[in-house]
Amino acid sequence: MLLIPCPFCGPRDQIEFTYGGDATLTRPDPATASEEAWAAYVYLRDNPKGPHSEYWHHHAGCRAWIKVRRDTLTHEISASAAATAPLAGEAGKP
Amino acid sequence: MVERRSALEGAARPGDFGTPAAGGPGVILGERRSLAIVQVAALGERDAAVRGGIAAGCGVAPAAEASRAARGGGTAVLWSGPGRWLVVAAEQPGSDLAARLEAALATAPAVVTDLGHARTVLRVSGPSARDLLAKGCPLDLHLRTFPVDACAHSLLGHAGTLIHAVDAVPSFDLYLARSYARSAWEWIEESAAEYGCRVVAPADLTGSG
Amino acid sequence: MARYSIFSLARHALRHHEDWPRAWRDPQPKPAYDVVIVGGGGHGLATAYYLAKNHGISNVAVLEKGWLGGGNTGRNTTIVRSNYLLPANARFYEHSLKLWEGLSRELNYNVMFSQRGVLNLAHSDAQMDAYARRGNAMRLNGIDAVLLDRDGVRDMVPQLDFSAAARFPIRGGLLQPRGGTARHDAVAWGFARAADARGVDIIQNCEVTGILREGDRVTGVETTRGTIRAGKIGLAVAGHTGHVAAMAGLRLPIESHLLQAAVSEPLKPLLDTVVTSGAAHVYVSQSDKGELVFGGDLDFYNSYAQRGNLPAIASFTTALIALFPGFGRLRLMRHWGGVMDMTMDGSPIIGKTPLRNFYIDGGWCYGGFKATPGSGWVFAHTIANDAPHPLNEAFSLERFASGHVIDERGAGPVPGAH
Amino acid sequence: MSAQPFRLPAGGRIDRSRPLAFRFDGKPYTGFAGDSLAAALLANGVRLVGRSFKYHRPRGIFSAGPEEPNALVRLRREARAEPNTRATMIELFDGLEAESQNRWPSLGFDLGATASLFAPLLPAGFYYKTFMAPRRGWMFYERFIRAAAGMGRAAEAPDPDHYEKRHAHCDVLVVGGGPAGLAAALAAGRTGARVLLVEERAELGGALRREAAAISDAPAAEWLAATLAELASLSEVRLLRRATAFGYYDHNLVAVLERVADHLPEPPPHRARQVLWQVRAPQVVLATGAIERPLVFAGNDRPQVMLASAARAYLNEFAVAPGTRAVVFTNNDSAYATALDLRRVGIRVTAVVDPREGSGGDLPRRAREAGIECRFGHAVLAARGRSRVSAVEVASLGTAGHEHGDNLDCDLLCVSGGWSPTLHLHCQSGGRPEWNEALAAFVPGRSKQAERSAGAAAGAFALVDCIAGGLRAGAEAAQAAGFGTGVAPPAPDWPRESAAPLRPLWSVPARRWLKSFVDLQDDVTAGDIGLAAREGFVSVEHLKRYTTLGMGTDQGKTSNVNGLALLAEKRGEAIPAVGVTTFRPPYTPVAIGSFAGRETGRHFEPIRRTAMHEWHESAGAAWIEAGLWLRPSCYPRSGESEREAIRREAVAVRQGVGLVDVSTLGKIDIAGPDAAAFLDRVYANIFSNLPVGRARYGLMLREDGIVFDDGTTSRLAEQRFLMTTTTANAVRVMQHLEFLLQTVWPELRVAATSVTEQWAAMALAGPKSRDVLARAAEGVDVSDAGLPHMGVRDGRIAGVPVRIFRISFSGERAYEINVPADWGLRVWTALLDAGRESGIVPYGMEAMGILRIEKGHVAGAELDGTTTAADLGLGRLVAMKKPDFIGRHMLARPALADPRRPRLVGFVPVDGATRLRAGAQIVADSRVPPPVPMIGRITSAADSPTLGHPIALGFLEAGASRHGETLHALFPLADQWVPVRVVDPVFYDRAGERLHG
Repeated sequence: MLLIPCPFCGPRDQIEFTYGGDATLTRPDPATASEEAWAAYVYLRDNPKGPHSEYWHHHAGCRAWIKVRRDTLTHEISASAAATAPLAGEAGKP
Repeated sequence: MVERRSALEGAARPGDFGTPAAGGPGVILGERRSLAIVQVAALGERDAAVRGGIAAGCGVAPAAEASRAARGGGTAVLWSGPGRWLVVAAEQPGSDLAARLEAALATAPAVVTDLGHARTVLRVSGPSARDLLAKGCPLDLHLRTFPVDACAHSLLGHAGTLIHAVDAVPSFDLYLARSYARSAWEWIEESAAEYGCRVVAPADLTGSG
Repeated sequence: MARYSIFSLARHALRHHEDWPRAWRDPQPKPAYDVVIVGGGGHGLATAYYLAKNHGISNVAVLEKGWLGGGNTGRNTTIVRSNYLLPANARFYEHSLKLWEGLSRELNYNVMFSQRGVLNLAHSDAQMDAYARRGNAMRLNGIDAVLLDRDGVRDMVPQLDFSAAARFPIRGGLLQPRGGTARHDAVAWGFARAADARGVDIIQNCEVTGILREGDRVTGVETTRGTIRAGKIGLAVAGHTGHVAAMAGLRLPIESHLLQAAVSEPLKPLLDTVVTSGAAHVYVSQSDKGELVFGGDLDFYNSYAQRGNLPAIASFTTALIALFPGFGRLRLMRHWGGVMDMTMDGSPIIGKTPLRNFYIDGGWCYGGFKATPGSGWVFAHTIANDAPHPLNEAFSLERFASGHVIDERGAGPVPGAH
Repeated sequence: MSAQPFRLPAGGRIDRSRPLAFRFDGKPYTGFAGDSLAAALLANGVRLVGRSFKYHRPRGIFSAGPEEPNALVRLRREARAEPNTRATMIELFDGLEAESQNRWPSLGFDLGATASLFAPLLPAGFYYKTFMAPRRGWMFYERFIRAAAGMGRAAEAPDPDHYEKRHAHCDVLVVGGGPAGLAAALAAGRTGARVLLVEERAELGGALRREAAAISDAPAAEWLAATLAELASLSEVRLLRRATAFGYYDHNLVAVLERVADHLPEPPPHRARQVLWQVRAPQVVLATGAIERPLVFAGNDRPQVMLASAARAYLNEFAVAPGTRAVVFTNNDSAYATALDLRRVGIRVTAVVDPREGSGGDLPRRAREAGIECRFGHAVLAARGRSRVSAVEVASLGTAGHEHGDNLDCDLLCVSGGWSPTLHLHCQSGGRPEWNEALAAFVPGRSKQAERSAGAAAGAFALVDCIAGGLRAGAEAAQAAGFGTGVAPPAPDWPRESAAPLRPLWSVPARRWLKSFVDLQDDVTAGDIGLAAREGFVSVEHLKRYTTLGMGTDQGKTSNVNGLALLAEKRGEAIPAVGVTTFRPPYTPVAIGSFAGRETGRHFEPIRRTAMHEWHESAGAAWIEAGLWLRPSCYPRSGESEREAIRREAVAVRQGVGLVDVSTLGKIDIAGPDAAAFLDRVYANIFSNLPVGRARYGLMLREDGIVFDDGTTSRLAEQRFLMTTTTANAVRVMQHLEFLLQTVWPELRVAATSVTEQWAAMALAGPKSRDVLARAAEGVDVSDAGLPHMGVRDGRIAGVPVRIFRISFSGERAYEINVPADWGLRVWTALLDAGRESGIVPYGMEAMGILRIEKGHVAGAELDGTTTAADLGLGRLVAMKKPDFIGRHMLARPALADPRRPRLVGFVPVDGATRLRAGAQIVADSRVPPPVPMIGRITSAADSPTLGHPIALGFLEAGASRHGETLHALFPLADQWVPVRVVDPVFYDRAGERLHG
């Protein structure tokens, strides 16, 4: 059972969270994005076997959406951060 | 003030039940009624002004850290998420807590939301209180990791709850969503029976707010 | 291929079963094949079999990184059905179901296809309406379907909770009498043996580590047993489709998720039918060995680990007992997890890719096992003709961008939600 | 009372002052408190306990622990019956009843045993090779196979006991209460760390309770007593007995099953039968011991072939003589202790048969000194006898399989093939075991999680090594968890017995017609493994699946290593090259009920109740579940059917006035300087131009352009909105808004807070609704000027503040009233009082459903996750002039823009009378054979009391242009076929005049 380190509340049991999927996706710029870019954003995934940056919603806790880097093969979690903050070793969103 | 009808009206009857230990009931259970509960949400990162406004509005400044409550004069300010606090105080005729906070935060980047009727608040106390809560709550409520005035949103069975450690008896206040209160109460009653449980009337609850 | 029968069993019994031949050969990989199928599960083996049988293409290698059937074929809950609403799904799965009905004889291998019925329980009027819609569509598509009322369900499965206090009141159910279960390992072994007999090379312990590309074509694969050239490459590695496709530079509308299931201790027969409840998120059947086989929802996070966590187990066991209060005292003997390709619309992808001679069969979500013969059939067709079979035209990779999704549940582009 | 003929006169840890009566297969026996059922059966001379899975061969008691493959019984009766229960792990209680399994008509005479006659036809996987004809023939054969398979019979009634779950936290979890585990708990506990030790059995001490040497050895007994006393004095140490750690999950979560009441006839009041502990521990010490391996030889499954350590346990812990004349067959020194113990209590030990050429170890030396015949270089070729062993055939190992050996009479054959550390939890945690050549066993490999093994589980079998290893592991685990220095307390300074190496012996060659069992429970023989290997099933997983090796309830605890070794032999490879099968949780089978805990019955999921719930209840409401809420579907009066009630309620709203509880709709407070801008991005339509004090219908899309949710959102102040959502999507919409605010547009200064719980909500609807409101409300002008359609005002009802929204779902003039929830019932009853003279009627979801269908309003059946705004006839709402909103950018995709898409239409039966049913499919031509092209469907249907005929909403390809066409609604499931006419989806008051009527 996963123990997810909420950057606000500390390590909490998986049952307090809802999974939110790939956190590397950025919603395209509505002014300029092509149809292909939108389709890629909505449908295509890297789906890596290994470290995966992903969103979790601490729905039963502080209700923050957080980012977690978790290995999809071992389930080990190596970093977590607030949704708008970079994960350790990752550049922040512009 | 017009009397409020609790979600537990008719469900929570004072009395003892279950199998008490030699020293008496392991769990003492009661509802805290007539509470004003107001959420203050800071907009954006700069929440110093919001903290100041809360202190001005209710007389208690929020604790500096997350997952902590600050108390004074019957008012508690509970951390409830990043940039969010719940201010809790006994309702007083002629004094609207939400309005006072609104006024104090009028210029601060904050949103004040009245949740006074949205939560049912239970106090669970006694030597077996932790064992009881452990049946439904994944938090580690040991005094080392969850000292007095720790507070955290978590689960109690299927119901979301904000848990506040009130004293070292131990006693915990549970803030439950009103619509879940009755189911949660039934769950607690069943789960507490093995320790012996005393249900007390709201007026008989002791301890600081 | 030595034929299997009761007579051959008896003959071999006299010799203490000491000279049964290998079920399939253990060949060394050749430097090149006309077609390389990546993935030695049911789908890959079935594809190879039908390539040889239906299309006369037998210079085929099936590459398996571990042991045959070691992927999801080896860890599913063996349910076979074609009770789908949307026409593309209904027609495809019905074709597959028809193949199942003759499969043991086709392969000369008893896959133990047992048509004991698949019953979906309805717990509310809204669900009855939804099942009516589906059942009516099935019937109009020529698929068997029966709408049962409460008493009809009670006659079939009296162990369900019909009490007034039941948390899931039984309103009725949609039954597909021709649905059922099959022996999962046997499907892989049966196809392997039959494909091998037609000259297909089945190469185990041969992991694909890279896909060779020249422009918009693939030319072969790098493997742990060396480079193998291929005229065409078909991918049948459900669970790992995203991972292997990435070796060819493709990004797919797929996430890999974890699905757990469990069996009870073996018991004397007590449940005749496959029972599922969408509302309760659980399904259960009883195996020939006597184990109750049950499962439910995903663990709901991307995962390639073949092991899950307690919340999912708790969720489906709890639901099982809510439906069958008598099962609480039975013991869970073993639980396990498999990796599923979850697509963005809950339906599979079978077809061509932007690379000209590279084909994908994946994205099976919960439903890959029952599709095994059907998908082998249409995938072989797609590879052989470089064009989809009419039955898998709709399962193209392009459907997402164009919006022609096949979303049975209306869950939208959230892979875990289907 | 029977005499317990095999009970030893003295010794053991049983309580001879507490005799307990029990029954096996209906026959009465007695045992003592402290007995296991297996011990009590042996004490009474019961040797035949069950029948095997496949061949129905007689089976007895093989072990004394959780690894038991044979002695599975059906424990207790009726609703409490537990099939497949290991007699070795059942604590005897007074009145216990058990029966044998898998036999008919009786254990002694089992017709199923005729399977043995066909055994030559039934090798591993025989069923794959036959039963293929005719086409559906398998369904015929399968019936018999299913009846013959299975083991125990399940209880037929719901379980009367309850279960619980609990979360637990500690710094160090110690699994196993033997010497290593106790030492670990002690070392960790002394540092002040929170320690939880779980022990599977009723008592702590492990081997110290069962080994004569340890028991009689004063230092060991003293160490145990002192250790237990000190552990009891440490306030942060908790010892949990009858608790099996059965699963090791991610991030050091260990699942433990505590059997609270299985040793009692039934659980005490208010106590759970079993508790599933979910233990989160930063550090785990696995002191799970080791399991003795059997030896594989012909007839090794007969009753009274027993693990040597088990015989020792029966002698020493239970004071039971498992036989009278024994032979010991071992490839290692440990079983010599069994020979010595047998001899000590007066049981004749005919010989110790040992394939090794000799042993210089202390135990064999003492056995020889005691005059026990040791036949080195020999093996048991076969065990003879029918329902129990009567003799064994012993020969020199070199001649085995070729020549007959000596027959040695005996009624007990103790076997030992060495020891396998219990690695299940280590493997479940992600560890990969490593082969240890010296021990001929797998030992723990590198840890993947924060766990370490100690004692026999780590391959250290000597007592002093176990204690020292435990102390070290405990100290290190505590330090890793932040306590102490990591330095282990000193271990006792006891001498260590010397032991000679074992000689691996994976099977004794046997004559071809005899069966040598590898997996006793699943009847897998050495021959089956050979067959699998010959046919190419050479991976361990293939072997397991083809032969079913290790697939029984014991999960191969006694068979795995032997099976692997035999496969390795056949493959001509070393054992580590063959690998290991995956150990899957649980370690031992766990009652399904324990995973559910208390979440059964009414606690399966909570029920959410509105503030008016009790009123509905007392008014006799019929309920409908929506999400977790219970909502009234209708309020039947006495003598009235639900259908009549629904009709009456709908008519009342159309003609007079009705009141409905709509508290379950999601309500979200959206406030802040950017609230309006945020709503413009969230909804497909525009909200920024909504004036304060007004409400607007909003349509929310998913990013893929499909409709997600709808509801009415009001502007309460310049910077504050109240959004409503459907009941079904309330939680999802809230999560969606939070996602957008926190990850996509964090720059927006908006706070979104769910206030669903804060407000009770009710809708007052019907032509007389304004009259009622006017009577009830204070401080608000309810005239059309004061409160126009889609207006929002504050007021008071019954002395409490309310918020009144003039919105309508029914098509009639209507008001939605929100009130702080604790006053919900007060306002509800005040409105009913005020409406009495207008004939007000409370109405439920069903009447509401009819009203909205009549008005052509879409609801859940239409918003099914596949429909676009245009499909729903709401295309005009989508404000494409906004540069951005969720869902805007994918609307133009070919499939979404296709004019042939099914559009919302109304259907009426051509005959004006036949009821239409949701779920019917619309076809143009009903006479074509399948597959019949389906061009539409009915989603919602009603028998409209207002119009006096059936109506339905649904979708039809290019439907907007087909009004007036006649088509067919087909419901083949009920053989129904109804000609329908396509009409506008708004059946009632198309001009919307009633809203103001």
